[in-house]
Amino acid sequence: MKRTLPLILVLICGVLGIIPFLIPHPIVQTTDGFFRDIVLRIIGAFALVLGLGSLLRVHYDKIKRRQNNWEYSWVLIITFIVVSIIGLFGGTQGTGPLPTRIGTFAFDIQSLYLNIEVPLGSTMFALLAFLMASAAYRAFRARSTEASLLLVAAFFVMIGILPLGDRISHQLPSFAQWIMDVPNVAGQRGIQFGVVLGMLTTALKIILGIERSWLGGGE
Amino acid sequence: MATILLLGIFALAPPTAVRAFDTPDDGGSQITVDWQLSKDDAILDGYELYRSENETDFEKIGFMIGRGRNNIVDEQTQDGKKYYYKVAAVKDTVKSYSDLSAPAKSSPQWINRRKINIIVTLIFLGGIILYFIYQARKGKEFFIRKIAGLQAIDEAVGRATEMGRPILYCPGIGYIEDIATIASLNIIGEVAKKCARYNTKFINPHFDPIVYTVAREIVKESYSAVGRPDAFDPDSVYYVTDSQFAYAAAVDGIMVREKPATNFLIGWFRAESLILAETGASTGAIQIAGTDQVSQLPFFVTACDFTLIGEEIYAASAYISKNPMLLGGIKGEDSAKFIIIALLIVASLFGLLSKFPILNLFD
Amino acid sequence: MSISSDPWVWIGAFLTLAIFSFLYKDNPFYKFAEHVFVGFTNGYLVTFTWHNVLVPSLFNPLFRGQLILIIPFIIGALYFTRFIPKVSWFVRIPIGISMGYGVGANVPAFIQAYIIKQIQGTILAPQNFQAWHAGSTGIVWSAILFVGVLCVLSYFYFSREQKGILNVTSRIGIIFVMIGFGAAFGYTVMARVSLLIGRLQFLLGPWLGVIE
Amino acid sequence: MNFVDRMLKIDRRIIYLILALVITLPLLFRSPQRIRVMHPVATLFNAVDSISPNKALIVNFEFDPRDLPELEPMGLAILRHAFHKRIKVLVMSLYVQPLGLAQNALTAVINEINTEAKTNVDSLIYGRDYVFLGWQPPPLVPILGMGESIANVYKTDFYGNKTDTLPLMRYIKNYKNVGLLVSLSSSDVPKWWLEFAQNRFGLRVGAGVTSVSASEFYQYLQTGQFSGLMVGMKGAAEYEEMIESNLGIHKRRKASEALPSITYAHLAMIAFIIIGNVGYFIKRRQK
Repeated sequence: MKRTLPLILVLICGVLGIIPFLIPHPIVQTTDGFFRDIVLRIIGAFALVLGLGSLLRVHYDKIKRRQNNWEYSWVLIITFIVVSIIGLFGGTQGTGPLPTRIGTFAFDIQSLYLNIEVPLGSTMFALLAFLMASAAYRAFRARSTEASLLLVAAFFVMIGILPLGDRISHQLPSFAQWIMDVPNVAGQRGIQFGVVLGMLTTALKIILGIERSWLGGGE
Repeated sequence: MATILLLGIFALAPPTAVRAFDTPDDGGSQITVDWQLSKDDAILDGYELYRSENETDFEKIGFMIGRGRNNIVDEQTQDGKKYYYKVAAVKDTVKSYSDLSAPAKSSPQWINRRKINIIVTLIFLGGIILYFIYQARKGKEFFIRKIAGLQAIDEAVGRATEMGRPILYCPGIGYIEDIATIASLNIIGEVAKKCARYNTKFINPHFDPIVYTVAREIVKESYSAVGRPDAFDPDSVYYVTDSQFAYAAAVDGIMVREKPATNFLIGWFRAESLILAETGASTGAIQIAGTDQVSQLPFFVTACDFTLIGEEIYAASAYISKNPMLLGGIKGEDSAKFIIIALLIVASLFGLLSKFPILNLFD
Repeated sequence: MSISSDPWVWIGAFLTLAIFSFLYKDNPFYKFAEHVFVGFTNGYLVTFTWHNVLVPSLFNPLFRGQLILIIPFIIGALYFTRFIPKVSWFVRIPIGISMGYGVGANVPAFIQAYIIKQIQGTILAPQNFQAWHAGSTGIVWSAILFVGVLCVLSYFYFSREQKGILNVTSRIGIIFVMIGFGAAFGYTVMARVSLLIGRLQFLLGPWLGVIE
Repeated sequence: MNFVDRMLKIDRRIIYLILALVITLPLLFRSPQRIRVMHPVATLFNAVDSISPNKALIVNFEFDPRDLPELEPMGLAILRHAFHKRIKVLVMSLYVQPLGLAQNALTAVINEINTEAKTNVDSLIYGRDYVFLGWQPPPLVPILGMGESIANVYKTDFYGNKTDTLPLMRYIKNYKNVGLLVSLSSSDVPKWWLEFAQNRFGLRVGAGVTSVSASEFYQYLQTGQFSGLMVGMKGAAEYEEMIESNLGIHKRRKASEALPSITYAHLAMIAFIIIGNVGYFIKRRQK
């Protein structure tokens, strides 16, 4: 029961995912629309909240067991609570019951987003430019014919796509564009066939109940 | 103005050969009407569509249809009801009506003929894959060529043993459902067996708690499979953190402190692959990488000594684990690739030599 | 040089420098900023899940009598059994439904978009020669693309040893793969650099007022 | 330790400093760049330009702050182009994080136009000229649902109004009334629009992507699945160039301003790789 019911559900919903693409008949189309609009939408909303639950539990355990850096888990949980309160009661436009402005200093959810999440999110990945620079100096070596071919193609693209390339010679931008349009497409498409066949195999195995790792451990 | 007056006297040429038929491959309640353009099409304002259920009282439906267009779809029909249509050529107030079309009834279809090629591919592909998995389950032996990367793994472990230095195996930041992580777990087993046999120190830091628990079982099993259950050190496989950059910083620390002779970076990676590959290269260790994340492969190819590209990690894990499911899957995909190659060659011959519109088969 | 007087810009600048401090070494400022980030994104998620999803698509219709919604409500609630060890297998029901439909919808979509259409684009036929609007040279590009795709496919063919003809095609195939990776490498350098430029435009502009 | 070893063992923070300088200086001393527009961006510009009057443009904001510098200039340029041509615009996201950026970009362009507009006709009114739909998880619900009925998927818009009360939504019902969807994304989302929406409902799709995942998207341009492609800050700068030269829209061009810094950064990166390799080969020959 614990394994067969989920496997039956995966089979039914899998088939329901496939057929509306192939059968235009209104019976199939309306059930598909109904299933998406009612069932899938509500379950999806709960799935979001579940991810949140497991995150909070991990950090709560961290605090309870005083693992290293546990103090920062407090920072995470407090930020989460404060932002949720401002968001839920302040409303998406800061027009909710909770006042979200002191004089000219507005702290509605949108200003918090623009002035806290944007700096944090974008700087987190701006670090990578520095890391790439040091990797370029210390690690990217033409250690094999493949690696040297890769670096030569990279140099042409890096120069060709910029106005500098156009100034060096009018052919360079077109050559860089040609690298993207022909050899790159051949390489990516060749790899893509294999990857997609792999995904299709996995998809069919999941629907037909051959692949069961998603059931997780336990009986 | 004169020309219009002149034309007014001789009346506009009406559209001809009006045809109405049930729109194919649809869910019903649609009828397509097409016609031959009126001879005066160039100076027309456009066309109007008229519908009736009894050949006499017609009503105009839809908006003015621009000149030069000779078809329109009436989307508000009731299935099974008979409709007659006629089309009027319109110029200012002058209208000239065509003859009646034959009666037409709209009906839904069960099969969308334009999707036949998907159905054929689905049945064909599904059939091949299931055939090979069924064969594999029945224990049929499959041949898979030895992946070049596996040679590199043997040499790398040998090197670490000679130098008496540890081996670091980093499985990436994927979760248990990522195919790359599952493939990496199979390869961990193989590397752990070699470490057990040659008594080389094995270090295996993890990003995801579930993957960590599965890996610990695999490594323990590998040590006992080689007859050295006592040599298994439970601290060699451990969980670090679930934050992307903190994990990369921690693994860098191991590379610098423990100075492993060989680093394995196999699994699901994102932007942190740069940090790992760079530190490993700067410590002079032999590095073997492998991922199916195409965006990270360029960095592994330039920073590591050997890189397993995309599917090669799936083939390596199937080769190592001899698991019938994996072998069946690889064989199924291989035959599908063979068919795609054959199809490309045959279709190109058609495309080049004959007038047959081969590309329309693939719309 | 008109340094900003807006408190928010100063908070943004502090958080930016806190993250950049990771370059020197991992430190309390970086850890603090990283945990604020994770906490914030989840608070933002709760806000909009409630206001844009749960209220308009679940609670309002429920109160207006659309009782059919109770069924998905119960199925969705089963997600929470994951935290109760004894009945944690119930979580497989909602996962099975949503994953089943998602994986199912992928099958025809992958076949059409990634197999049939890609084969169509690779076939040597007159219509494909104009894909790049390059006139007659389009024939040469189509030929190169055709050979490239076949060779790359042969490189990832595992059922035969890479000997004889397969060895030749695999070596050609790896050349195409490496050019593709070189292109990806070049563009990724531009991506990483652009992100850094974006942050410096913030620090130099709105914060320090050095650039307009 | 001879010269080569010392050169290879340079502290990484010196390299960070060099990169920071190489990027900051061009930002301070701005030099105009002549931008040459290539076919992927030109195709997208023409696709947006040729949207028929009674059809709408959907702009799918699918990037979070991480990719803001590359994709926000694209969003601003596309919105300015569409509103300049009086094309009706729907804005939406599949995930929650991009919502703040979508709202920020949309209000910026709307205010820009409304401050210059004199009469009611040429100003942009919410619900008549544009609608911000917000988000509805999971992604398959809007991607497939909008093919049948947009108002049914988004029962309320981002601001909480009931969607079927908005005048624009009365004649923009589903994909049949949508001329083009442009997806600005840092992940596979543009491919989802091809797989599901284009396959099943014939929706025309254009894409603006980060340069990290760029090389993978050209194959869908070659097959004609994408009606145009913008890649990274360079793609954004090209589109900014198109709307300025073709439509005379003169607004701040953040992407174009960054090109000199990108150029010098690329030169620095190439220099790092070459120097690093020279040292590597010298040491290898010594061994």
